[in-house]
This record gives sequence, C-alpha cells and structure tokens, in this order.
Amino acid sequence: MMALATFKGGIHPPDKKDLAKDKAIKEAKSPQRVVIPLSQHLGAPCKPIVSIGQEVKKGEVIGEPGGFVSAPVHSSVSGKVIAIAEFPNAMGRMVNSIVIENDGKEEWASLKDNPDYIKLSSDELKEKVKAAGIVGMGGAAFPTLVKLSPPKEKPIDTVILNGAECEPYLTADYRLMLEKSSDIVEGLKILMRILGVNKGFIGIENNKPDAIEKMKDAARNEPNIEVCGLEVKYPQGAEKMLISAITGREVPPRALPMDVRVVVQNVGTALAVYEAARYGKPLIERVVTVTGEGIKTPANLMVKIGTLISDIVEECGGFKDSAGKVVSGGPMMGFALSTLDVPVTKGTSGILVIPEEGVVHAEEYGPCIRCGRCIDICPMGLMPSMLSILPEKGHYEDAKEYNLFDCFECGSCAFVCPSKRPIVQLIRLAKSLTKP
Amino acid sequence: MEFGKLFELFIAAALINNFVFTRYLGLCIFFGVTKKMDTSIGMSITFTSVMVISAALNRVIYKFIMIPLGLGFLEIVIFIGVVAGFVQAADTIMKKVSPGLYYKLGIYLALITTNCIILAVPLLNVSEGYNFIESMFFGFGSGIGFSLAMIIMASIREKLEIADVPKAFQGLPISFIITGLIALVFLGFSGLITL
Amino acid sequence: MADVKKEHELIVTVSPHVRDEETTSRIMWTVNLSLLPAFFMGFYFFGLKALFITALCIISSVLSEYFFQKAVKKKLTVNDGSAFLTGLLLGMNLPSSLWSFNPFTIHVPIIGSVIAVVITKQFFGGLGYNIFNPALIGRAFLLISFPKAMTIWTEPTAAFLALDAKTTATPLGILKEDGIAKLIEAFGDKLNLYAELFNGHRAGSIGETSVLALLIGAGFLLYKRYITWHIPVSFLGTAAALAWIFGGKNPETGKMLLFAGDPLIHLLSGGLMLGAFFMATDYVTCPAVRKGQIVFGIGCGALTMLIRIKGGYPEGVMFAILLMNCFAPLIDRSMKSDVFGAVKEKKK
Amino acid sequence: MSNAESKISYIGLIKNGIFSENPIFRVALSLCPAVAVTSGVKNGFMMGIAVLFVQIMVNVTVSIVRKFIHPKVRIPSYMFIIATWVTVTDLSMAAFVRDIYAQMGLYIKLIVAFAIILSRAELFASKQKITPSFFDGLGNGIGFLFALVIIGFFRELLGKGSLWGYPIVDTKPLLIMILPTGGFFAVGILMGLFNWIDMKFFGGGGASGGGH
Repeated sequence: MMALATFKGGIHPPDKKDLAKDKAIKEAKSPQRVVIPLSQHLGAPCKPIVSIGQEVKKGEVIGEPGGFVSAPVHSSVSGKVIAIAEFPNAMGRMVNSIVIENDGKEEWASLKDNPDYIKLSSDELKEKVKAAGIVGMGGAAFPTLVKLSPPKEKPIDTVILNGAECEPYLTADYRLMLEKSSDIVEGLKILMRILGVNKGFIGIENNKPDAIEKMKDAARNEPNIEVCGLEVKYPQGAEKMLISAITGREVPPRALPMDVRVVVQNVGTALAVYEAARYGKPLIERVVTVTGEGIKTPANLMVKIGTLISDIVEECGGFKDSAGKVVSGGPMMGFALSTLDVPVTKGTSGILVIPEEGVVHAEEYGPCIRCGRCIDICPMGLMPSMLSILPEKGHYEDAKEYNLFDCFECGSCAFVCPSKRPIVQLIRLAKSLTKP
Repeated sequence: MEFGKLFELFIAAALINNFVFTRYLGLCIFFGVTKKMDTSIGMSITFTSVMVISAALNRVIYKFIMIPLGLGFLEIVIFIGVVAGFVQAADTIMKKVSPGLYYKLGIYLALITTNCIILAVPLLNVSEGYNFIESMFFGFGSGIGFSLAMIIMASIREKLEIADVPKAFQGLPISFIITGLIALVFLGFSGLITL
Repeated sequence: MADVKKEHELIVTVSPHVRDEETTSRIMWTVNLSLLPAFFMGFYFFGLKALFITALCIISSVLSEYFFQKAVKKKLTVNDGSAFLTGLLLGMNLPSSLWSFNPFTIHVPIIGSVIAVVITKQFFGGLGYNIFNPALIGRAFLLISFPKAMTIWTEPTAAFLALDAKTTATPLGILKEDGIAKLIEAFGDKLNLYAELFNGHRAGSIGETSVLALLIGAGFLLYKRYITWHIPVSFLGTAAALAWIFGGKNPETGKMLLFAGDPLIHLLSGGLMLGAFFMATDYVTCPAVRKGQIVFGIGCGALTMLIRIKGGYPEGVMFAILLMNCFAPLIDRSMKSDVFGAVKEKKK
Repeated sequence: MSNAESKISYIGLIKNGIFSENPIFRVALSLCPAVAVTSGVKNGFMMGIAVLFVQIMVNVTVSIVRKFIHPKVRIPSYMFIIATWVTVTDLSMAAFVRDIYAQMGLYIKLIVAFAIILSRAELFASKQKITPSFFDGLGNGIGFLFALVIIGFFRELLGKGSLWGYPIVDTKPLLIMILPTGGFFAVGILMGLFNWIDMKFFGGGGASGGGH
C-alpha cells in the first residue's frame, strides 16, 4: 500500500467519531425563531437592510457585506423581523444580530435551477458565490470569494478540498462526503473553473475509508481530480498541513496558501458553492454534528443558520444527566459555551457535549519539565514549551523570538503536555499583549 | 618552544585553571555582565584581546625596563598604569578608527581597568617566569577561559530569568551557587594536563 | 424556549477540551520502575548494603524535598516521584562499600541527597528549573568531599549479607592504572570479560554494573517513548568511536596507539549505560530540541572519553554529563526548532 | 561644608559598613577575595586587615588631596594612590607575615583592583573631611573583615575541621568546602541568608546589588 500523505508532527487524540458516524444527515426541526448574527465571518460585519416588523422570505438578503472581506447574510426562515440587537455568539462576544420569528411557511425568496452552471464564466460563477454569502465552513469562516480572487501576481495552480475532518468527534464533513459526494465533486469543478486551475485534490483522513471510496467513485470520470488518503493525525485538516501533505509545498511563516499557488476549501464549502451555482441557493443552513458522551442521541443535523443551540440540544434528547461542558466546534479548537442561547453560524461544525466527569480541569498545572513532547508534535515547528513559560513569567516580548505569531492555536501542545499546562491560553495572552 | 607545550599551557589556562572557577578572579565583572548574553559576548571579545595585548606589553616592559632599572617591587603601580594607559589609548584609537566597533565594545573597555584579571595575568606571568610567547598564550588562554565562563553563565542566567528561584536567593546568591556548581563540574578537567 | 440547562452550570475553559492521559508523575514513576531491574542486579551482587544505601538516599531525598517545600511554603510535590528518582539514581551511583567503610560514612548518602535536592534543584525553583542533574551533582559533590570513601569498591559476591566483601578496583580503574592486559587477565579471557561486564558481575557503583538489566529498563522507556534515541545513540556512538580511535596503547612503550582501542570494554564498563540512557536523557537538564540533543550526546561522549583516556579520573561519564548540562542552555539558545515553512527561507 | 556633614554619626558609619551596606553580602563589590582567601579564618582575617588598612589610608589620603586634584584626572589619581598603598601593604606583609603571604600574595596585590576601595574613595572620601573619611574607611574595612571571617569560619570548620589552624575535629568533614566550589556555595548561601534576614526582620527588598 502506498504511504499516506502527511506532515511532520501532530498528535493522535482518540477520534471518538463512532458516536455520530452512522447517523445520516437529518433535517432539523425548523425553529420558532432564529438569531442571525451580522458577523459570522472573518472581516467586516454586515449592515442590516431590514427593519423591525418587516416580513422576510427564506433566502432573502437581510445583511449586506460591509467591505471586501465580508459576505452577505440571508434569512434562513420565512417570517417577521422582531429585533435587531446585540446577542452573544459562541465565542462569548456580543454581536449585532437580526432576530426573525418563523411563520413556518418556508417560503423561498428565489430559487432557480440552472443545469448549465458549468458553462458560466469565472466572473459569473464568482458573482453567484458572492451572492450566496458563502464562507469557509470548516470553522474559520473566511469569506470564500476573497480566497477565489487572488491578486494577479499570485497565480493559482491547485485547488484542494479539505475533507480531513481531523477534529475528534466531528462527522459533519464525513456524512456530507458519503451522502453528497457527486455534488461536492461538482463544487470542486466549479472552484477549479473559477480559478482557471486544472488540478484538484480531495484530502480525506484514512479513518474514513468509505468516504474515500465514495469520493473516488464520484470523481471517477474526472481525470484532473485526485482523492488523497491522508494519515490520521491531528491537525491534518489545518490548511498549511494539508497543503504540505498533499503537494509537499510549505507555506512560509505568515504567508498564505496562495503564496504557494494553492487554494484550500472545505468540502462543505464546495457543496455550498455547487448549490449556489446550480440553484442560486444562499448559505442558510449547514450540517452540524451534535455529539459527545453527554448528549442523549448524537446526530448529524442539517440546521438553519441562526437556530439556537438550546433548540438543537433539545431536539437531540437533551443531556444525559449532567453536562459539564458544551463546546461549539471540535474538542481541540472549539469554544466552550457559557450559555446555550447562542445561534449556529456558518462556521459551526459541531456541538460537543462533554459530561462532567470528562472535563479536564485545567486550574492545577505543574511546571514545564521540558520533556519536549510539545516541540515534537507542534505542526508549525515551534517550541510551545518556551511559548508557555515566557508569558507565564511575564516575558511577553521575548516570546516573539520563538515565533509566537506563527502559532495557529491548534491545541496539540496542550493536549500532550504531561504537566497539563494551559499552553494555548498563555500563547493567546502573549499574542494579545504584543504586536507582531 | 614546542607547539604542544604552548597548547597545553593554553588548555590549562582556559579550562583547568579557569580564572573564574579555580582562581576566583574577575568575579565582579563576571557577575556584573552575565545578566545579558549580548554584554557577555561583547565583554568576551574585548577582554580577550586586551588580555593578550596587555600580557605582551607588560612582559616587554618588565623585561626591558623594570628589571634593568631594578623596579620589580613597583610592579603593581607600573602594571596598572600600563593597563590603564593602554585601555585609554585603545579607547581613543577605536573611537577614531572604527566608531561602529567602539559603539559596540567601548563601554566594556571602561570596565576593564578595575578588573583584577587584567592585572593578574601580568603578575602571574612574572611569578611563573613565562617568556614572551608563553605570556601571550597564557593571556589568550585565560581570556578564552574567562569568555567561556561568561558565556555559559549568561546562558544559564537567561534560563534562570524564567525560574522560580526563592526570593532571598534571586540575583547574586543563586549566581554564586551556579558558579559553585560549575566550578565543581569543571573539576572534571583536573588532571587532564599535568604541567 | 425551553431552557435545557441553566447557564451558570456550564464549565467554560479554553481549548483544547481533551487532554492526553500522560502526567508528569506517571512519567517519573515509570522511569523509577524502569531502573528497578538494574537496581535488583546491584542488590543481587552487592547484597543488603546496596539496599540500605539506596533506601537511605531515597528517604533523605524525599524528606529534603518535603521539608524544603514546607519551609518556603511551596506546594508539596513529593508525590510526583522526581525526588524519589533523584534519590534512586544517586543511590545507584554510589559504591556499596559506603555502608561498611567505617561507621561514620552513613552521613555521606544523606549529604549527597540534600545537596542534590535542596541546592541543585529547589534553590533553582524545583522541578523543571534546575540546570544540573541533581543526582549527578550529589555524586560529584561526594566524590570531591570524600575522595577516599567514594572510591572503595567491593567485589560482587552475590551473597545476600556480603558484609565483609573484599575490596577491589573497577575494570576502568584497572584499565587506567595497569592497562588492558591486566584487565583481561583479571577476568580470565577476553570473552569472559565481555560476558561479566554485560551481566554486571564486576566492581562498581550499585546500579551501573549490569548492562543487561539497564538495557531492559532503557528498552522499556524507549518503547514507551519516554526517551528517544537521540541522546543515547549519539552519546554511545561518539564514546565508542573515540574509544576505538584513541583508546589503544602500545603495550611496550605505553604511548597512544591510534585505531587500536577496544570500544566494547569502554561501552560496557563504568557508568556509561546508566548515564547515557537514564541521566543524560533527563528532560530538564538536556536541550529541548532533537538536533540539540544530538550535539549534547556527542559532547557527552567526547568528554567522557577525554576524561577516561587523558583525565585524572578513571570514569568520566558523570563529569561529562554535568559539563554538557552547563552547555545545554547555550545549545537550547542557539538551536531552536525549525519553523514550518521557514526552512527554505534561511537567514541571509 | 554644610551642617549635614556634622550630623554624620561615626558609629552609624561603622554600622552601615558592617551590616546594611556590607561590601560583600549587601553591596556585592569586590567579590573575588570573598572566595579566594577564605578557605581559612586566618587568611580571611589577614586579608581583611590588609583591606581595612588600605581602605583607611586611601580614604584619608584622598580626603587630604581632594581639593588639589583636577576632576578630570580624579580616577587615575585615585588609582595611583591605591596602588601605592597596596604596594606598601604588599611589601610589609611579604616582610612580616611570610607564611601567609606565600599563600595569598597574588590577592594582596590585587587589592588594587578592588572596586570597593575605589568606590568609597570616589563616593565618600572625595567629598568629605578627613575624620568622617577615616571612619567610613574603618566601617567598610571592618564590614569587609567581618564578611571574610564569617565565610572563612564556615569553610575552615567544614572543610578542614579546624579554626585558625587549630583542629576542632580530627576528620575533614567536607573537603569540598575549602575548594572553589565550597567557597562559592558558602558565599551564595550566606548572601541568601543575609537577604532573608533583611527581608524577614528589616523589611528589606531582598535582592542584593550586582555591581562590579
């Protein structure tokens, strides 16, 4: 068998995907009301273009992009705007949001089938991506249009679809690849067309052999598209790691994938791109994995953007007995929620419920014993040990000598640390107190 | 003078009879400048060069001026005068010739006059009866040994910056203890060369 | 909207939300465990005295840590096994004869333990901050303070109560003083010499003699990935190479004969195995980055052979490791890890 | 000179020199002899006496000539004054206490480079009249002597089992204490102890200076 593509470093947390792996994607109950944040992406927040009391249809634009690095937001239900105010999001920040009461009619604003989408020009396709408000659905929520508009001096020759889904527990992308494999391949073809590229890869971690098979099957007639099995290792799905694993190119520090002529998109994003190009369907729903040992019935739900997490938890039968921690996203990089009344956004890939006994209490940690585990596994080749000791003792500036700002906070170091040091937290502290 | 002997003299001065760890000299500077790696490196370069030159200079003066005139008993006054004069001259010349270098190393020159090593080298040269070449090698070895000590110490103290040293021991006390530990460890070199 | 859960009951921490099971104390205790085979061999060859001395070291190390932490009102960490490990390693590095040399040498292991734990470790801030390997400093301190008591070696008797064992020299001592011919003569023939050295049937420190037992422990640690190959391989490799190149002597003139040394004797004797696998690999006092560790290992090997062949002591492992401990911060400082993507960039 | 000067208490000057501004433990100047000559009480004492003598004489001389020296050549002049007095001390010791001089002759010569002497001359004697300068020299010299004797006491007792050369116990309890290592340990630990006492009983900040 061929050696699997991979990168240097990385960790092997228990993948725990069995919990939700076999649950087919199910349409979630339409919620009574949705809270749609106007800032679901990296970049400028949207400006609301509806007013309180206004009736909106499903898929209608309710927020216009506030800049180039931005993406419009659409209503995910049909109904009446009842409030425009600040609401907390999953990161605990207050974000200007539009609250819509669902009238249950599910009336679409505009959906038009366009089977000849592949014949459209690059600019026309881009326009569709822009109108649909698509952002990266792997978690970072970077506006897709920006990635698809590289400056002229940076030619792109490769598009990679990220189906690694290296975060433990999460199975949203896996289910999508199983159930919508041909749509995803179509999405990739559209992306390649937009960028004028004739090499496409789909990278999938090897713990999902059926997904690899499915995708290979779907791409059978596409000579330009290759499905790559990747070694099962966290963070295989991080952009730079994925590029290194598949193409062998290393993105230099503080550079972007486009600097090595690559664009990476999540498989979910590819699906959204396909649906936008084909039906003109905006990004108003996404697959969310509801999982963890603390939830009664784990599931992969197709959830409308803006649905409150409490509604989803309820639909999944609630907590088993005592939920210790609820995380939005995966266990490695997700955010612990302080309240369940926060909405699902375009970047929410999972809701993880960790029972009380499974919570790692990080208050008590020991000194760094310099075992070097974190250095061995750091995918960025940094020295997390020093990056945690220096801020701990107040030497924030010195941390920059250890390439503080190259860290993308994957959490691998904190995972392996035998002294249970809050390395990521200390690194964030240092980042917030210094300038790059 | 065969080369092997000179090499042994050098090794002995640098490692076995290291000024800091076995002769306890230059401690004030040693503890003073090793707080930072940059200053230690600057000091090392300045020190080693001044040491070699002053060893040679004093050797010449001792042999051709002091001995003939019977001024041996004034060695302290004369040596310190020579060193001070030389350092002053070096300071002036460097300022003129290479301002960049002066900017980097000049501040260390000022510190050198009050250092016992710089005086100890000519005094030991006299008492050990080294000839001109030997004196220079002895000066060079001592300089390298001192530099080595300073650089090791600076790297250790940098590491200690982020250590939980008990409050009463922070700063000099722990530095003394480190020096003691290094001195203990350097005993491993003893017996390496028997002069 | 039905509240499934009251807000304040949720636990909020930063990511990651899963952690590996490995803990510092588990690592320490596992290392302790992996030293047991070698310790039992020492116990087997040197009898109860070996047990007493090691136990004394362990007890005094743990108590020193306990009392120091009490005195300065720090969090007690005696359970993490590191003080125990220091005591165990110190004990295994002492000659068993310390117990019977004369009635007044009982204080020797205690002084060594206090120096190791209090001065070398706690003065620097405790576990994780020390510059030198505590057990080795303890031993070096004792060797300099009690040169006589620390260099009296007893013959391995494999008798439980060996209280009046004969004193003898260590293989390295014989090699240094009388040359290789005498050493082979003392063990019968060359093959027997290797075999005895491998089994540990020779004079030496309590825990250093049995290469076999040490390798079992080291293999376990390597398998568990608690240590990596970098330091032991570079250490042993350098030592073997230098022993081969410079270790030979012309039997007639006594002058050095190049490329005629016997690396195997050097590898199997002294504290090389114990040092290379268990002490040079001490996390806290070796460089953190792997390539730095290789430099560290080469340095250890070179210094060991320098001291063994040219130096004033028959054994150099202890001083070699300690000397490289001095240089570890410097190595750490100049050899940082390779940042992803920065390799091709290179400094101008 | 002002009134402030007349208020200087001579006892206070001496006390300062011994404890709160002890040249070795607190001000941390001239550290070399603290390790170099303290393997025994006797050597430490002799060194202390030599420094005491030089310090007083230098202080007095500097105070006398302070008005005649141009500020620009101040430091070199002081250096020569020090060198002269050190030579006097060196030669007298070579003549009168031969056995000790044989062991520590180099360090007696090196008194010339002791920063403490120059620093007292510069900081105190160059601005004060003769009598206070004398007492300042006395205080600092005694402080120096005191530190050397204390260090010597521990090192000789532990390292040789004797005091002032007279055996106390018949073994050498800790040979290492008379070696450099032991000297550094002794100074480090005593310094830490002084800091601790200062922190505990006098509310001081703890960290001692790190001068030259």
